[in-house]
Amino acid sequence: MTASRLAASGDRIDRSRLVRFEFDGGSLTGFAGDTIASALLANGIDLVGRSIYHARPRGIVSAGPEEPNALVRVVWPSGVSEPMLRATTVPIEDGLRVASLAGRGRLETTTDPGRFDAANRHCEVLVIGAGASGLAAAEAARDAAPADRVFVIDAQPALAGPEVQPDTTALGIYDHGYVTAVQRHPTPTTDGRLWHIRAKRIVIATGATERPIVFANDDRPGIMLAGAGATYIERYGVRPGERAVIFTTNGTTDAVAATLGAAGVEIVATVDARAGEAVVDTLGDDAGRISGVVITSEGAAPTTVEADLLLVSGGWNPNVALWAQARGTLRFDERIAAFVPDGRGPGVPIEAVGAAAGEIEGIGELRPLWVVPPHGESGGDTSDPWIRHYVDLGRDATVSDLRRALGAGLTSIEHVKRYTTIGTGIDQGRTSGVVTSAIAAAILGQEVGAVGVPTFRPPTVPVSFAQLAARDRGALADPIRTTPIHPWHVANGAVFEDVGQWKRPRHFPQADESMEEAVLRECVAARSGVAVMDATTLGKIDVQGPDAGVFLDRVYTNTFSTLKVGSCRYGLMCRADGMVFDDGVTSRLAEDRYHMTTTTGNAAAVLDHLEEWLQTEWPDLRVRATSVTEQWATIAVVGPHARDVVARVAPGLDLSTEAFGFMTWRDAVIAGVVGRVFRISFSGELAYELNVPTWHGLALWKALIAVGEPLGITPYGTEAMHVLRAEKGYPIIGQETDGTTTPQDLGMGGLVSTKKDFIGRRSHRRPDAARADRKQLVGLLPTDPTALLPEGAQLVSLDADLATTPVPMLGHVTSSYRSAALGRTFALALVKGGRDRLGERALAPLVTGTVEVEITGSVLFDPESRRRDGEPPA
Amino acid sequence: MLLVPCPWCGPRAEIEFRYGGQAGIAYPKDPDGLTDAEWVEYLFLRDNPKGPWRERWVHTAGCRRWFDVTRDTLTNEFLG
Amino acid sequence: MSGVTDDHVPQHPDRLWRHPEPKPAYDVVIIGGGGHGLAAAYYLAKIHGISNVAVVERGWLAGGNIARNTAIIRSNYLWDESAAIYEHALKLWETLPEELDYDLLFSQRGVMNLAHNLGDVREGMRRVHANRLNGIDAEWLAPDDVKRLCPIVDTSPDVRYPVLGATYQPRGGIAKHDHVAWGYARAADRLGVDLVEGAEVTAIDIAAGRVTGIQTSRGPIRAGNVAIVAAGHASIVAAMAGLRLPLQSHPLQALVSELLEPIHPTVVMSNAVHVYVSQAHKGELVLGAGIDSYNGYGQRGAFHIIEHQMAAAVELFPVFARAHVLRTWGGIVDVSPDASPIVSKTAVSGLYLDCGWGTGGFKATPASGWVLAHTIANDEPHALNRAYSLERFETGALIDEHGAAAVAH
Amino acid sequence: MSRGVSIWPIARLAQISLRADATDRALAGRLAPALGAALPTAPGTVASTPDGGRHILWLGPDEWLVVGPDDSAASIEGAIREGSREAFVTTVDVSANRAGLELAGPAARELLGFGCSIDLDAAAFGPGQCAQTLLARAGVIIWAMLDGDAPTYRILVRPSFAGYLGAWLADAMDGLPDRPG
Repeated sequence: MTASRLAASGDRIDRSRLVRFEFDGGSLTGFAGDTIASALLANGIDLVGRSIYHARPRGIVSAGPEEPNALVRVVWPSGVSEPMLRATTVPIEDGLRVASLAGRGRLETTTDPGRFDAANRHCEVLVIGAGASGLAAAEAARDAAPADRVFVIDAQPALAGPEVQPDTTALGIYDHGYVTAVQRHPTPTTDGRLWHIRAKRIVIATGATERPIVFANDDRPGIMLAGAGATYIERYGVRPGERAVIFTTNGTTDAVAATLGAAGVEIVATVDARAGEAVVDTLGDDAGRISGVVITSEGAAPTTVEADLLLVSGGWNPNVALWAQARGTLRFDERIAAFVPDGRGPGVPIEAVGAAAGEIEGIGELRPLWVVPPHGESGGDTSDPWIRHYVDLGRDATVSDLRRALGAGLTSIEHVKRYTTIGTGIDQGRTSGVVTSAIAAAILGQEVGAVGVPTFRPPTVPVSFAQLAARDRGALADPIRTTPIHPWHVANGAVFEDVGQWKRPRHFPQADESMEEAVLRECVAARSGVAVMDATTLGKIDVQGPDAGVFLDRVYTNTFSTLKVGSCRYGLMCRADGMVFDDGVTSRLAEDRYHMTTTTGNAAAVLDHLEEWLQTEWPDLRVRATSVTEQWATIAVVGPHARDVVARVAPGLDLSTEAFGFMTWRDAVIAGVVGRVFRISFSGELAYELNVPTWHGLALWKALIAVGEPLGITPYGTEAMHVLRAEKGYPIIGQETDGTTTPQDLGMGGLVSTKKDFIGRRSHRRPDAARADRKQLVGLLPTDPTALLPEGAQLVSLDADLATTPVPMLGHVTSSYRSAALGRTFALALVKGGRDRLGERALAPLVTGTVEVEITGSVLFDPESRRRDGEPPA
Repeated sequence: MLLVPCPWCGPRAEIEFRYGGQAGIAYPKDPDGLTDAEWVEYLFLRDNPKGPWRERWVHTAGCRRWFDVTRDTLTNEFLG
Repeated sequence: MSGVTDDHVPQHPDRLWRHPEPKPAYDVVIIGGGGHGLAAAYYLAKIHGISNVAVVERGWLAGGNIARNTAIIRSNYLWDESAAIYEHALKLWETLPEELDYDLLFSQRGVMNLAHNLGDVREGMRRVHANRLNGIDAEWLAPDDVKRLCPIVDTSPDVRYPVLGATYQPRGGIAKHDHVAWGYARAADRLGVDLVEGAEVTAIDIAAGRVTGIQTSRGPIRAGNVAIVAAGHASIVAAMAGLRLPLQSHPLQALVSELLEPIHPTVVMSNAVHVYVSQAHKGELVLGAGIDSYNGYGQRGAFHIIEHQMAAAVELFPVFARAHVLRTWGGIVDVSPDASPIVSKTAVSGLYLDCGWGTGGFKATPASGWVLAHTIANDEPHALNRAYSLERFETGALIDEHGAAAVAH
Repeated sequence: MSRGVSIWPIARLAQISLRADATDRALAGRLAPALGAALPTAPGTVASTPDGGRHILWLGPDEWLVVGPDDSAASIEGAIREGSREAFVTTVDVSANRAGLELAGPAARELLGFGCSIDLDAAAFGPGQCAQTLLARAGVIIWAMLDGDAPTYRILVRPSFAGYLGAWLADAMDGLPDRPG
């Protein structure tokens, strides 16, 4: 085949703009508007790759997204490389590097400077495709709807006019008029845009795709769909060959012949199936390019004509993928021997128009011809004459594979697709799909319509992962939530941990401190001096109304209606299944008002939980819940010297134990702002939780650091907080619990009321909740006081035979730390029947050996709570 | 991406909602009076039809109201 | 497809199964021609000598979840009951290609579960320690080990989803899902099991508390025993026998890329961000997404789930940026309250259930069929599925795999 | 050249969450004069006092956000208390619970459209309307202030998300075409 650029014609190219690009290392030129395929043909290059399994030379079959063959690797001028694109769909640009490949792409881009984004669009009518029928539908739609509410997209570059959004391909139609589409270069600086379109009516005007006819050696470079041959001449000013044979079943090739003639292509033969003629084989030159066509006419002996171009038209398949995705049914239309849109279920109105609906212009009378049987030696392998009848060029799948699949008893077209992989390539079976069904039908003695086509899967064209990620990349991949004090944490070298979307300081290392050293130092400060922590992330919910107490009694396992105004109480929540859901301290602000706190991770879930029960179960209760999590910045001031520090920022507040006792709260002016102080402690030490409006959080923090400086005030993070609470045996929901843990398992049966119903109570009476061997919360002391158990370690009995699996397990370590206060390591664990095992020893088998532990109570530090009002008298 | 009909805010994208499963499952009047079998009915047993059914959604990113709606679980069409 | 008989099919050495007309009666009828049903039929014939068995399939054989999953195989589950049955499955996988004399493309390339926060680390360490004591190969990997085993994972500390470590099961891997089903189907067919496609069950006949047969679109079939193994439609079929199951059916999506040169040597799962990815033998990347929130039988999910999954995938694997999504599809997963399956006798004698595998079905295929066959043949559960009874929901003895944050898929 | 939209943070506002039974006509009748404007009952609408100093945003069938100048929280709560008498009405000062920023310019609507799934068409969402929805991955209240050539929107967002949303908006502006002026 000797393709070349014509002197004139080509309405898509701008001959005034020369574009330089590379193909397999060689430097080439084309015109602006050329696709890689048209530019290669213009340069006389038609051999663009090898086939994936048979390593057959392959060329360009089409001029559009149906291309199964001309797959290339592309490196953009930016250096970004695309593993595998269809040469027929990529416009060339200066500096583009193109490489042929053999069916498999290569991923290389690790840092991608490309910019992809997404956008939403609502419209009354979405028209997909700006051909004549699409534009007509759009025109009609504009009579009924404002012009800017009729959205027309077209996959081709700007041609149709300003009212059409070009370079935009619909990927799929989903429920309720939702359509996704991808747009190439929406702005000069954006590579691609993913459109989320919501339409009240959808018009599918996506046209039709020409299909090939299957015959021996039908995969040679130089064998092209007939319409594509004309497209290269008319759109790109490229003559695809000099001596052409046209093999047709229908009238659409008449116009093609005229176009070829006008472009000076000699038509050496027209092989018309309607006249009983057929192409039975092709011959190739040394490179495998087509050099001759073997033709038969009914009865007559095969004759061979020399040709460098074979244009094939087996007919046209309406592009019904979007229709079918939208749950539209298909019907086999004998008139054009193709599947056309039929019925549809409920949903937004969707219609197909024009060629997409089966109105193929100029198709005239069509005589279906799907496959031309082998003759003589074609295929070269007489044992199987079908091995060179290619059905899916992208997958190197042949009629021989198809026969093997059916012979294997795989009679469903879905089975055939899976067994042969026909239709699973980049072209999604656009050229091979219906042909496959027809051949299968012929073999099975069934109607094509009865065999059907495989389910159409979105997206209609391949779309890059980066395009779908759009703007959700890097730091924007997922929101990062920060507290008002975050800037100070950053400035002071905090090491952060992710808690949900929050960034929380885990510890504040000084100089070259290790985490272990930093955490020990922070713990010592909290137990012997004073330390501060940013607790702003704690969930906070304002619960108001005359029935607030009754409501909380139903939500918490323990009782809150009896809580005195001005007091605070720790509460446990269960789900209906009886398992622990959340915990926190809730304070009574007034007769009809409570301030609830939740864990950081569950703040939103608890509010949802409250709303669900209020709205759907107890609408009679006069209670309202409002999130105030971010209204308040919360700072915990902890340690024997906490009182002195708080006194300096809240001078008006009487902090004496008598006036302001444990588990009470007070309004106060704090660092000049109206706020609240809660005397609650998650460490066992004297502690105050200061709440001021978020605006003032950073200022208060800085004030505390300043006034506490003489007392050696120490900021601490979540790790020290965990150590301090663990020394006191306070559980962390989600760490000491895992969704299978009851309050009783945590040793908190005392917090479970027997006098009232609450969410989850009934579940506690199920047989399993009463099992004696339920896992219960205990403490662990490694026999070697320096041995630190890994969290998650499992426990077995001392005499367990570790050589014989499965080894019965007693439980697992939920928390494990080095304790400054205890001068040793310790852990918390959930152990079967744990509370009856206190004093027993157990083994923790680790990869590195076993660690012996003693099972103890869970409260290891200050069990009498003598420290909560401050340093106790020695 | 479903278009979920919030009775207050109008149709909104599915991502604004949380799903609540089958509608009309009332918390038992007297849980203590129930057998384990009756309690598990409430706790775990739900219809699971292929076709129209009554379900709950909550408009978490909007008005935070819970509401019931009928949807066909095969076609996803909301039937009011 | 219904109506096709063997007269139409060209004779061929690779014949997988016959297309028999259903007989009037069978000892056992299995409703559902998916992986689990075919495996159960095979083990009934092979191990228990019960070959007068029919597998009735509404559509085309193995066209449900067995044809729609991401083909990941592992046994590193947290709870003892889960570990036991999934490890039994893995042991069967390891000899299955030989036993079925079919190339299942079973590749033990290892499965990695990434930890992105301290909670993930704790859960992963707990699982690794439990797995080892349960005789399951499990390791904890530091970020450097993750990088060594799978260089394309971004393990730098400053990314949105930092990799703090991972659990690793070297014996885990993937297999070719269709081949698994076809291998079981061929083996069952050879042992005399009738595989009946295009036969939709319309009723289950029960007399005096005992199952007696089924009605299908291809006529009535009498049966001594009936097993419901219809993943995605278990509730619908069970309702025909008056059973109400604690199951909800949801869409679950997956996708593949174009064919790529080998780049991803193992299987990486990130439960926190719902990314599950391997590279199949032909070269396509296979990714599983998160489950859709709402009940649905449409075998399609919402696109935003794919978008979120791609955002996470590109963060974890920057090299995937210019890979392309070629095809997405949806399956239907039946999810139980504790995300664990039900393999159980029922109140109707002779009627058995094998359902509720949620997202864990494919990897369990051999063990599911194996224990179901045992349960039917002995009218008693095997030790491996005793805990997976219907009663557990009543007693509260759940096997709470999502409660324990165990990784789905 | 410009991107056709400018974004700036707005000064602190008094924000009061008001929950009341909208169907209680007597209550509504008392609250209107007390607040200077009637509680809007149409979803997603905003009522403003004649002087434009105070606005009442519909957030739900029994929930409103009353917005006024900084430091007017107490007077707003006082007015509500006065108007509600014995009726079951709750107020919560949430002034610091949401931060505010404004977007204005010919491209403001297009910019929001990059991350917001509701229909922002002027006909569907214009001045006097507000919506609780998602902008990118952050929950927000979008409040249409002005229409015309330079539509103006006010965005209220949880302070912890403000950094994310700011970064997202800055990134999104790169998706807007350059325009003269």
